[in-house]
Amino acid sequence: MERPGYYGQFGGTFIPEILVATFDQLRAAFEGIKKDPSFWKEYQSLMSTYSCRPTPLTYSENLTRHFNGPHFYIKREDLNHTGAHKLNNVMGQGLVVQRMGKSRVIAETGAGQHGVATATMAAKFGFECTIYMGEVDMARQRPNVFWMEQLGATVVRVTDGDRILKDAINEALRDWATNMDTTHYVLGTVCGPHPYPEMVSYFQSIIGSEARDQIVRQAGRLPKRVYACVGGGSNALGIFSGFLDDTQVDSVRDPSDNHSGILRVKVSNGVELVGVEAGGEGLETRRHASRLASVHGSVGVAQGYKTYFLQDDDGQMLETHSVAAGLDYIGVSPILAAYYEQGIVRFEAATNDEVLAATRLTMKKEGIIPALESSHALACAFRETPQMSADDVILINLSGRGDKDIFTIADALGDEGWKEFITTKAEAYSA
Amino acid sequence: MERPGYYGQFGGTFIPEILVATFDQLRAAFEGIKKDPSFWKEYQSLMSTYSCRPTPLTYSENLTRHFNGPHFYIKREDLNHTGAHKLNNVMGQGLVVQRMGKSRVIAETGAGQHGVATATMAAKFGFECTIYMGEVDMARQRPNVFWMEQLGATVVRVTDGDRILKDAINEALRDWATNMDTTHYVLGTVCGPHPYPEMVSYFQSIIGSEARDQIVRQAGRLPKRVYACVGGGSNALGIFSGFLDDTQVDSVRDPSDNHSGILRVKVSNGVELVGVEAGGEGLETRRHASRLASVHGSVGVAQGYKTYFLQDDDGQMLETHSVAAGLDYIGVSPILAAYYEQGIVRFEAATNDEVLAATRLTMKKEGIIPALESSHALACAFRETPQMSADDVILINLSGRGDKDIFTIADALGDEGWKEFITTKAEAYSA
Amino acid sequence: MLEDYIRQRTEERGILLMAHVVVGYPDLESSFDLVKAIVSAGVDLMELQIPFSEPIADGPVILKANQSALTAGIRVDDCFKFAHRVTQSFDIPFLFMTYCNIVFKHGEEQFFAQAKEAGIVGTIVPDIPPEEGTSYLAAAAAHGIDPIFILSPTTTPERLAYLAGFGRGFFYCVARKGITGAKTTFSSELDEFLGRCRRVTQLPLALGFGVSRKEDVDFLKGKVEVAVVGSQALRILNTNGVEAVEDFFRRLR
Amino acid sequence: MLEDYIRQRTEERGILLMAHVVVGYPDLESSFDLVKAIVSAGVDLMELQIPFSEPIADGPVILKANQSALTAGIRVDDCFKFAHRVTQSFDIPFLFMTYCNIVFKHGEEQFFAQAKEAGIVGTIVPDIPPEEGTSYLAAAAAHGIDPIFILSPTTTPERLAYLAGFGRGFFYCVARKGITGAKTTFSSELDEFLGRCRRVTQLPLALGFGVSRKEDVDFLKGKVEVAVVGSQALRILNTNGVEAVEDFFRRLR
Ligand SMILES: Cc1ncc(COP(=O)(O)O)c(C=O)c1O
Ligand SMILES: Cc1ncc(COP(=O)(O)O)c(C=O)c1O
Repeated sequence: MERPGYYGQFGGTFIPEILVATFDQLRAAFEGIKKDPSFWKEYQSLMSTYSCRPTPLTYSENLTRHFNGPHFYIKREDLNHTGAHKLNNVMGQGLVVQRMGKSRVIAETGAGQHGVATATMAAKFGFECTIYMGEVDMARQRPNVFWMEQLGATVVRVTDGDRILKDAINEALRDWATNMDTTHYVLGTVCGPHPYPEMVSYFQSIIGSEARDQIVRQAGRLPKRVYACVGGGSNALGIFSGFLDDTQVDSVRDPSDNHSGILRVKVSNGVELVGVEAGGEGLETRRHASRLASVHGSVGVAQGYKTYFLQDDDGQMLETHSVAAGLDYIGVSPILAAYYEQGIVRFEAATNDEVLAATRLTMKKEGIIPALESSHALACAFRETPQMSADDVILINLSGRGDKDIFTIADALGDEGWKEFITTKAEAYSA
Repeated sequence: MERPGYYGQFGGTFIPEILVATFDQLRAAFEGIKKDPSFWKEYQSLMSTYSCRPTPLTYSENLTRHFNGPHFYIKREDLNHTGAHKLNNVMGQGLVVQRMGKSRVIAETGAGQHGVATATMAAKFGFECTIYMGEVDMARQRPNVFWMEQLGATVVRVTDGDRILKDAINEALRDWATNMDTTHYVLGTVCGPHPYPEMVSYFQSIIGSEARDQIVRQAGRLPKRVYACVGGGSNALGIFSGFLDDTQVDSVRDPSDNHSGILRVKVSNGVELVGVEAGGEGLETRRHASRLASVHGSVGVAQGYKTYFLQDDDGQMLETHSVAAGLDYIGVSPILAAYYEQGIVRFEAATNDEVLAATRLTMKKEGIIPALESSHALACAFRETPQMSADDVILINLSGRGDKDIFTIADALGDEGWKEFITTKAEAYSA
Repeated sequence: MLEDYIRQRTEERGILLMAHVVVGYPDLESSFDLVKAIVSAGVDLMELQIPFSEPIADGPVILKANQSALTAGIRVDDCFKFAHRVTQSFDIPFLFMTYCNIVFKHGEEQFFAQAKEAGIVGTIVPDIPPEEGTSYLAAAAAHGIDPIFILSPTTTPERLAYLAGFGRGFFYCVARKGITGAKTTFSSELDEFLGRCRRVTQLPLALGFGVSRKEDVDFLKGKVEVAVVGSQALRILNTNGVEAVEDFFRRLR
Repeated sequence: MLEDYIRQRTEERGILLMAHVVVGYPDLESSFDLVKAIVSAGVDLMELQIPFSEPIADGPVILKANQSALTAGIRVDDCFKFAHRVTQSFDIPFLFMTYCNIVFKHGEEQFFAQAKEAGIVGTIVPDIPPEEGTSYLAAAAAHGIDPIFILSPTTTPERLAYLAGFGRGFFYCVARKGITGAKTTFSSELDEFLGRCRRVTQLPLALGFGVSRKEDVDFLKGKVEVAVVGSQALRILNTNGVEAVEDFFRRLR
C-alpha cells in the first residue's frame, strides 16, 4: 500500500514544522468531508446555483467537418462563473474553510484566474482575502488584479524570486506559516503538499463525472481520447477522473528508462487520456513549461511535494515559458507524475504558435473563445486528427474562456486596432 | 382584437416598400416555427448544449443580510455563453435563418454585446456576418470589436448621425434593403418592426419560464417584485413573461393623463414587475435614456415601429446618455410601452452613480461582476428594499456580466493601477 | 392636379425630371437659391425633403444633408415656410418628402393642413406603407394632397395590385434594391418591373434611385413619365456648387 | 560531538551564539570574510545556507540573499568547497542549512558523504519532516552528521515527543509562528513552549527567529543553550558591511 498522500513515488508533505498542525487540521477536515454523505450534495447544489453546473458538453460540428472527423465534443468549463474550472476547486475549499471555522483565505495566482476565483469565493462566503501575485504577472494580467480588488481582495505584489507564480506560492506559504490560526491557504491546483493534490482533484472530479455521463448520452459511446491542458493539472485530473476506469494500459513505460520523454504505451481499446503541456517556443529551445512531455524535467522536491520539475542539476528551478500564464509553472501534479510513469496518461506539448492557430480556428469555427491554456488541448487534438478515423469521438476539456486573454491575444496577433485603442486611452489618461 | 404586430397603440411595421417582401418571409418563417412543436425543443437543446441553459438562480444571502431583507434571488443570465442574455435571441434567430435558407447575417451593436453574440452565432451556424457599429461606440467598446473580428465578422464603422446604436440600426436597415435575398437582419432587442418585438421576446421568454420554476422551487413561493433593466427591453420582457399571469393590476394608469411620468398603479397582491431604465446623470439633467420613467419621452415612429422615444417636438431624436452603453437607446419595446400604459410594468430609473455603487456592492458581497446594464436593476432593488419586509422574496434579472465593462468601470472608479497599466502598455506599443 | 400635370407635360417633353432638395441644407437661403437654379434649368417637379434624424431609406449623401440641416437648427415649421416661399415663387409642383415621425409628431391633420396652405401637392413618406397609413391617407385626402406610394422590384404582383388602390398623382418606382445614392445599372430587368407596374395602374410612373446621367434619362424616355434625380445633384452641389447643379440639370434632358 | 560541544561551551559561556551565512552572498570571497569576522567576534556555531531557488521557510532578507547568490552563479559544489575551506580555517562547528531539493537532487548518500568530507557536523533542512526523511536520516546517520529538527510553538505535545526521537545534536526551536526575519516579542509564552520542549528531550535547545539584540540574548540565557541570529546580521551586512557584523556579534553577549 502507498503511504497516504503518495502516488507512486510522488507527492508527500515536505513542509516546515510550523505548518504541520495546520496540515493535520486540514487533512482531518477533508477526511470528514469525504465521509460525510451530505457534503457532495451541498457542494453540487452550491455549484449548480452559484455557477452553472453541470456545465454543458458541446458537439462541435464545424471542427468535426473541418478536419473530416473525429467527432469533437467540448466540455464547457469556460461557462463556469468567473470563466474557468478554477471555481470548482475554490468553492469546494470554501466549504472546507467554513467547516474549519476560519475567517481568512489566501491564495497564489499566476494568470490571475485562480486569484479572481478565490476572491469571488471569499466574497460569497464572507471571508477576508489576500492574493499573492508575482510582480511580473501583475503587470501582464492587470485586468484580473483590478477585478480581485473590486471583489474585495487585497492583492500583494511579490517582488522576490522570478516574481511569477512559483514565487507567489512561496509567499503565500510564508503568510500561512504566520497566520494559520485564522487563515486557510486556497491552493489553486492539484500540486503542493498532501492533502492538496487529493482535495483539489476531488473537487475537480465533478468535471469528469459529468462529462462521462454527457458523452455517453450525447455521442452514444465513450470517447477514443480525452484531451486536457496541464498546468498544475487540476482541469486535466478533473476530466480524466471520469474515465480512469475506462483506460486500458497494455504495455507500460519502462521504469528503468529514466525519463526519456518517449512513452511506450499502447492503449489498444480503452479511452486514451492525453495531457497537453506548454511547449512555449518549442521544446528544443528549452523555452517551455513541459515537465513531462519534454526531456528537461526531472524528479525533485519543492513547494512541499515531490514531482517532476523543470530544474537544473543542482535542483534549482528553471525559468519557464508559455504564452498561457496558467501553464507557466515549474511543477506538475504528483498524481499526474504517477500516471505518467504508469502509462495511464500520455503527455504532449503544444507550442505557442500552434496554440494561437488553434485559438483562431476555434473562434471562427465554433464561436468559442478558448483560454490560451485550454487551446493547448485543442491544438494537440487538431494535430492528432489524422491519427483518428472520421467516426471516432474525442472529448476536449475547455478549461476556461479567453476574454481575459485579450491583451495577450491581441498582442500575439499584432492587432493594430487594439494598439490604437490602447494608445488613445493612454493619451486620454495623461491629458 | 389588436392588429398583428400591435400592442395597444404601439408596434407596427413602418418599413420602406423594398423590405415588405422580406418581412413577409420572416413573419412566415417565425409563424412556422411557433406552430412547429419540435422547434422549441430544438432551441432548448441548442441552448443547453452550446450555452448553459437553464441558467442558475442564485440566492444572494449576503445582499439579503446586508439590507435586512428582502430575500434576493438573482437570475444568472451573465453565465450564458458570451456573457449575456443576448445569446438567447441570436441563437433563436440563427435557427430561423437556417430555415429560411439564408447565408448571411447582419446586426447592429451598441455596447458590442449583441455584436459579439451575433458573430458567435454566425460562426456556429457557418453564416457570413457583418456588424454595424457607430464610430463612437467602436472607440468605447474596442474589446468587443476585437472579438467580433476574431470570431470572423466584418465590423463596419458607422460614421453618420450620432455614430451610436441608433445610427448602426439605420445602417443595418440600409444594408438589408440591398441584400435581403441572402441576408437576415438579426435585430438585438424587442424593438423594430413586427415581427421583431414578438420574435425576440419569444426567444427571451426562456428566461422567465425557467426563472418562475426555479424561484417557486428554491424560495417556495413567487417573488413580490421582479426587477430588470430596460434598454430595448429584451431581458426585461424575457423575465417578465414568466410572471405575466401572476400580476394583478388593480387601478390602471389614467390613459388621458398624457405621459405625466407618474404611474398610478397599485399592485396589491400579485407579482410586481419593475423595469429600470438608464437615469444617466439624473432625470432632471435630461442627460439620460429614460423613455418611460422620465417625462421626456413621447410617442413617435422611428426605425420601423411606434413607441415612446426620446425626441424633440419636431420628432427629431435626442441624444441619450448612460454609463451603460447597452441602455443608451432612444426607443423602447412597443410591448413594454403597452405594458407601461396598461400599468402591468412599473418603470423606474437608476442614475450612473447609483449604478456604480450597486456594482461595487454586488461584487464585494456576492462575488458577481454585473454588467453596468444589469446593475440598473440591482440599484433600483437596493433603493426599494425599505419598502419591503424582511421575508419578502424578490427576483432580479442579471442580464450580463461586467468583465466587458472593465474600461468603463475602471474609468468610473478612477483606478490608478489600471491607468498605469494602460499607459505602460501604450508605451510598449510605441517603442 | 398632379396626375394631369404630369401627363400633359410628358406629352410636351417626352420625359419629365423630378429633383430632390433637402430643405435647410446647408441653410435655408442656399436651399432657396438651389431650388431657383434647378427650376430655371427646366426641371418639372420637385421633392422638398423635411430633414429627419433617422432617415432609414436614404443613402449616405442625403443622410449627411439631413443631419447637417438639423445640426444647423432647421425646424419643421421652417420647412413649411420654405415650401410656401418656393411654391409662391416658382411655377412647378412641389412635394414633401419626409419620414413618418415628422408627420406623426406634427399631427397628420395639422401636417396636411399646413402643407396645403404652403402649396404642396404631394407627399412621399417611405416608411408609411398603406397598412400603417389609415389616418395619413385620410388627412391627405381631406386636404387634397396626393400621397405618393413607392413600388419596388421586390414587390409581389399581388401587393402591386394592392398598392395600386392607394395611388394618387403618380407612383414612385425604385429602380433596384437598396437605398438612395448607389449606382444603378439600367437593364431589361427594369423593363420587366415597369411592365408589372403598368399592369396594375394607369397612373404615371416616376423612376428613381441611381439616375445620374443623360444616358439614364434617355434610356428611361418612353418607359416612365418622370426620372427622379436625387443624390447625384446633391453630390454636385457639395463639390461644385449651385451653378454646377443648374448646369447638370440643363444637360440632363 | 555537537551535543557535547554545546553542553561544555554553554557551561563556559552561559549561552552560545549561532550565526547564519548564505554561502556565496554576495560572492564566495565575501562570504569567507564574513565567516572570519563572525568567528573572530566569538560566535560558537554557524549555519552555512546552501542557496535554493524556492526557500519557503525564509523571510525576505534571507530569500533575497539566496536569489542573489544563485544569480551570481553559485553551485552546490561551490558550497561544499566553501565548507571545506571554513572548517579548515576556523575551529567552531559548521552546519549546513538548506532545502530538501538540494539534498535530494544531489543524492542523499552523496550529499552527506561530501558534507562529511567538508567537515560539516550537522544539517538543518526545514522542509524535511521525519516522516519524509527516511533516507535522509539514514544517510546522515551513516556519515555521523547530526540532522537537526525544528520544534515550533504550534507543535502538539504528541508530536514533540515523536520528533524528540529523531533528535541529534540539538533542537532548533522557533520562537514564534512565521518565517525568518520578522520581529519577535519574547514573552512568558516562550517559557511555556520551551518547557514543553524540555519535557520531551534531553538535547540542548537553540532558539531562533527574531533574535536581534543583546536584550534578546540576555532574556534567553538560562532558557536555551543557543541563541540563533539570522536575518538581523544579514541586514547589518547589507547596510553597514562586514565590520559592522563583527561588531554586532561582539556586543550581542
Ligand atoms: C483556463 C485555465 N486552464 C488551465 C489552467 C492550468 O491549471 P490546471 O492545470 O491546474 O488546470 C489555468 C490556470 O490558471 C487556467 O486559468
Ligand atoms: C448585459 C446587457 N443587459 C441589458 C442590455 C439591454 O438590452 P435589453 O433591454 O434588450 O435587454 C444589454 C444591451 O446591450 C446588455 O448587453
